[in-house]
Amino acid sequence: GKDSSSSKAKLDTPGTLTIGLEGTFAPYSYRDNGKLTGFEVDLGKAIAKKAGLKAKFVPTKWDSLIAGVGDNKFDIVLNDVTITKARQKHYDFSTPYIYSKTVLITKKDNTDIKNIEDIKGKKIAVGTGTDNAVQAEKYGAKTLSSSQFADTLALIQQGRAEGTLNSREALLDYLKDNPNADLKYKVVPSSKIQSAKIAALMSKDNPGLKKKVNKAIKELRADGTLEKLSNKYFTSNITEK
Amino acid sequence: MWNTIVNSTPEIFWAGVKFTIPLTLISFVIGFVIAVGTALVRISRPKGNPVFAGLWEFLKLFLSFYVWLFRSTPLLVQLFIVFFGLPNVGIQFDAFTAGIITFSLNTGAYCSETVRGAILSIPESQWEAAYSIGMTYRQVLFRIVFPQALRVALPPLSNSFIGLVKDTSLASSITILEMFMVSQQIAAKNYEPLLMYSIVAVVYALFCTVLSIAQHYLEKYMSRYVQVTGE
Amino acid sequence: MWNTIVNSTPEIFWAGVKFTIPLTLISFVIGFVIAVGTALVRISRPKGNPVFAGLWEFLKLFLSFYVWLFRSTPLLVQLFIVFFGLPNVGIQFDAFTAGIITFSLNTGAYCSETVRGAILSIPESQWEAAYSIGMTYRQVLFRIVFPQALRVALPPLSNSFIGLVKDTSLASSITILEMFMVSQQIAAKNYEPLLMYSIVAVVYALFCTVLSIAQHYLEKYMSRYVQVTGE
Amino acid sequence: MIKLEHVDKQFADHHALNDINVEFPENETTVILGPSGAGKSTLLRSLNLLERPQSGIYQINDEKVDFAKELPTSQILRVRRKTGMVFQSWNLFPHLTILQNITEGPIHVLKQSKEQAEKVAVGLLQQVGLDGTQHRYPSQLSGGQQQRISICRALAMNPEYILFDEPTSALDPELEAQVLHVLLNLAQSKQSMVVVTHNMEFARRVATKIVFVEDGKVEFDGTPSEFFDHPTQRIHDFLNGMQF
Amino acid sequence: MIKLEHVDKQFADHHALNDINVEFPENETTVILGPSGAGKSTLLRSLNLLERPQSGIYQINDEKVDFAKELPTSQILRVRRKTGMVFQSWNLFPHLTILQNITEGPIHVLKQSKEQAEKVAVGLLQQVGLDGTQHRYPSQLSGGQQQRISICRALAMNPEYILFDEPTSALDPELEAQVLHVLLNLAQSKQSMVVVTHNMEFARRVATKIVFVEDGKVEFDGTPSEFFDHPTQRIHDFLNGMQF
Ligand SMILES: Nc1ncnc2c1ncn2[C@@H]1O[C@H](COP(=O)(O)OP(=O)(O)OP(=O)(O)O)[C@@H](O)[C@H]1O
Ligand SMILES: Nc1ncnc2c1ncn2[C@@H]1O[C@H](COP(=O)(O)OP(=O)(O)OP(=O)(O)O)[C@@H](O)[C@H]1O
Ligand SMILES: [Mg+2]
Ligand SMILES: [Mg+2]
Repeated sequence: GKDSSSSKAKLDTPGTLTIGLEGTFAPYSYRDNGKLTGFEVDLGKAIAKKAGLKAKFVPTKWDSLIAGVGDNKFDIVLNDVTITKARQKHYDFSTPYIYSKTVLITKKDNTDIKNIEDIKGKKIAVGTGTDNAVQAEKYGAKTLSSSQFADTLALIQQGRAEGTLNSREALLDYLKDNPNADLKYKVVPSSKIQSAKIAALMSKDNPGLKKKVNKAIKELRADGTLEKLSNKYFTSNITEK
Repeated sequence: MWNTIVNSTPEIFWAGVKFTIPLTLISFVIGFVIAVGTALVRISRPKGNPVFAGLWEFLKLFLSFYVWLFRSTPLLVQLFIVFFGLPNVGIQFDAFTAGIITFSLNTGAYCSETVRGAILSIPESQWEAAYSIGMTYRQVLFRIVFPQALRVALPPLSNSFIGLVKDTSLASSITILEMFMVSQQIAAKNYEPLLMYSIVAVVYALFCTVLSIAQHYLEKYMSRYVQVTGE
Repeated sequence: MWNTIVNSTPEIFWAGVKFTIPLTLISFVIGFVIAVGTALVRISRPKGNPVFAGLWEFLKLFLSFYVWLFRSTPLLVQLFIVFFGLPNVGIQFDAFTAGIITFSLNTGAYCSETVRGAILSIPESQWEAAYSIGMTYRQVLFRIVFPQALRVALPPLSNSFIGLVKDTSLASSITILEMFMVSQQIAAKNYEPLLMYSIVAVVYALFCTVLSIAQHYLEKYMSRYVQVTGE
Repeated sequence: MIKLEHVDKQFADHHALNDINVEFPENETTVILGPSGAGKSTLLRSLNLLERPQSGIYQINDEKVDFAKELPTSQILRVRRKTGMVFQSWNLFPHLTILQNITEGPIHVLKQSKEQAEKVAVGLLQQVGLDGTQHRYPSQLSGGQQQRISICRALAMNPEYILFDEPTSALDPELEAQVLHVLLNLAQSKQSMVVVTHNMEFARRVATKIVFVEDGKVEFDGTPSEFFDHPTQRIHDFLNGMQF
Repeated sequence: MIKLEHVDKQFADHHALNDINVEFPENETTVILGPSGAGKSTLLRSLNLLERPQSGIYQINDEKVDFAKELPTSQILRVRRKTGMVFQSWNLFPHLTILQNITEGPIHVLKQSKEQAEKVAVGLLQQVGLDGTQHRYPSQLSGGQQQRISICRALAMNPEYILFDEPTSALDPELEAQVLHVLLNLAQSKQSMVVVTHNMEFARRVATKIVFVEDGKVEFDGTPSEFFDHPTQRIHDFLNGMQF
């Protein structure tokens, strides 16, 4: 039986914090030199360390992350997950560790789309089931589903989609590696799309774990680790509101 | 849960009717034609003038390469290269066309092996008997050898067909919003991937069962002339 | 680009050696055993006491259901249900075990049809000749019928084998970090999915080519007793 | 001695054996004759239990089989070891070499050693004039040669009775003559045999007993001289129908 | 008239036809005899261009074929329409009904109407005593019946010459007698035929000409009475070898 009043953290493997992520979204988590790396990987290690646990990363697909966090395959999911009301109905979130601004990305020579209202009726490529997809639909875009960020950008550059919505950080990382990309972007003001709160996703019936993770994040924020990691991966501090 | 099922099933089913079924049917028909063509060229023995024979040998080599290539690499990569890769060399298809092209070529490669084996399993004597009443190569092939070879090839061909139904789910990676993707999108909102997958599985099973039944009757029809031994 | 290739290929290759190859080999061996068992039960005719015969008929029905189920539903869903669904009823496997179980059952279902067809293609007279020198059912099966049926079944079986190599990429959805997922993780940073996928495709092609060559020689060996007609 | 009493075999829509009562003596050659569809093959195959009549008693030496009952597997195997069968279409095992075809039974059924079985096999091949072919596959031999191999395969099991079902009907006259000579030698060495054949010359010269079957019934059971020299009207018609 | 001049056929390791010079007259029945492996089938199949000799001249009526040259497809088809072939193993088309087997050629090669072709087919079936079987499949007929259907299939094309390759060797004596009677009728109606057979009785009674082949050479070419009544030593031995 699951005892929801217990404040003790239940772990998939005792002594280990098992962290689910995709590992296919730079700079959050990706693969470099044969090792899993990225902001969320370093963050996961830091959280585990503060909690006195060993960190173990389990990469898999998004649907599997959703299916597995309910089935105790992972203790938490660190995968650039935005807090939404719908998700909160099913899962618990930690306190946010990233406040992410949304950017509207188009081809350099695009003159049709100047701000978010202009996407109405335009072909906008977005990740399946992401919050970006919800926002794009809200503004009346014709959405084109595309699972990988790199694919999405390819679609835009090949002229097969007019634009996309994504986090500013993801795009900046891409532009850092591809300075000649035929892309421009515009930050969507938070009055149109609220900046997304990114947090660790976990099962609802594990308040002990939530407490532990929140405490760790608080300490990491306090001792400057969060800021240091943010600067390392995003060249700016996006961990503050 | 009941609500979820009632709400999402029609949506998933509709995606199946809109994409899964046409992708499967069109690709299988084209793939089958490719398979037959490839098999025929590969078993043929060129004759006549040496230039022509040389070109023919080259075509055979090329087709062997095609079969090897499409059997040996993952379908997903094939889809990717056709949809995202070819535009780099100036060839661009919309998603549906790219899907049809890739699925057809992939099925064609697998089925060509099946068809080749089946044609070779028809005894030489059937060719001779047909030639002896004055038939041309094409007549022998299409009126005598093919109908018999098809009977032999039916079970593995239907395996390929049923496999293709499900392989079309990969079309989501080239922006086609097919059944599986729809179920994933719904799962992204209701956080019940297991349930959504089960619904999608039922819809697939429905399509596949129709195919299995068709196969069963076709098999029966094609075996109408075969005597079954007693006991 | 050259750098990317040199850096990532060993990594991808290693994932292949660690997961793709063992998953494929183990699953195919188990799946083949399942296929043979299923085929044998389904072509058998129960005799003896009625209770036993009744149970046997039930087993046959069950196996028909199994074959239908695993051919008709998507492999991804099967993986999901075994890995994420069964724990709900108290059955839990680690990812690798769940992968082996699902891939084996899936391959088993497809191959059982192939094997069944091949066994039925061996003429009744071979059974009779073997019975007439006093062989038991098992002896006839394993010493006389099987070696001949295998020859017929080899091409479609090898299609299934080669298909399985690539289907193991679905294991990434049950947390197994196989080749394909590794390449996607690398692509996430270098933004060259097409290139990464091409590298994966080459590694797959490598494995599949080894299999194709093995098949070629096996086919040749198994056909050693078949005379080729002239012309 | 093999003995059938009141044996009945009914196919779905055909009464193939109808109250058969007949004996096949030891050390003799019984020839079964009759028109096409008479039930000759069904009768012969019943002796090897390849066909299972619905009722009647079958006796081979001391072993009694009641066809009306379920037959235990052990009994079926015992009967089959006492009888060897040579089929019209040879039915050699295509995936085994000639030597393996002959030694398969001795090694795996009689559990003889490989050396022993091969020694016997080579001896048999010599007897039928086919030494030197042992490492070929059946597809590499002519029809007459394959038929002689299938006789060797039966003989290698050292059965008490050998049953031949039209052993030469798929052969041309030269090959037929070769195979019939092999059978003649067997008959002269007192091998117990039951032979279904259409070769009247063979029946006349080799048979010690003739059984004539028609419409699933035994219509004649006696010596060759009775059969050929004093035929009834029906037998006379039968013999005539075979002339061109 | 069919005429072969200096025809040579070499298989990889065997000289199957060695300078063959022979004629097959119109409206007559030529029987080809010879031991197994002599080249009889190769010779017969060359007449239908199923076998392609390396050199020599082949003439059928006014049509001349030089085997040393590449043959145009149109010529091959023309020759095949003048010759019909009946195979030893029948080679009926298993997926077509009896009627379809017979009408396939007339409809699709001769471009006759379906009605016309079926009328002819039914007539032929009556001639060979098989009316009523037209809607069955070949697998539902006995061997003798199948062989008679394959004769009908050849006759329906109305060929000038019909070539028979051991048309009865897979049949039992009763069926053999049936089929030989069909051939006898054809011979009596002056159909031009070439028949490879082992049935000496048939050769003696029906042939107007006998060709004896051995080792790829024509060793005898003459009348049946010459052949049977004044045989050379070799022919004498051959005839004896076929006795049991
Ligand atoms: N499985 C079966 N089902 C129905 N009828 C059968 C079956 N097997 C044989 N028969 C019928 O039983 C009869 C006897 O067949 P059998 O093979 O014993 O004849 P036979 O005397 O050996 O003839 P032949 O000389 O042509 O070989 C035939 O009329 C045949 O059609
Ligand atoms: N494709 C081939 N390759 C090599 N040798 C062949 C081939 N076909 C036939 N032969 C040989 O050519 C010779 C003549 O064969 P053919 O079939 O014409 O003989 P046949 O007189 O019809 O004999 P049978 O009476 O046994 O039918 C035989 O020795 C045979 O082994
Ligand atoms: Mg019989
Ligand atoms: Mg011949």
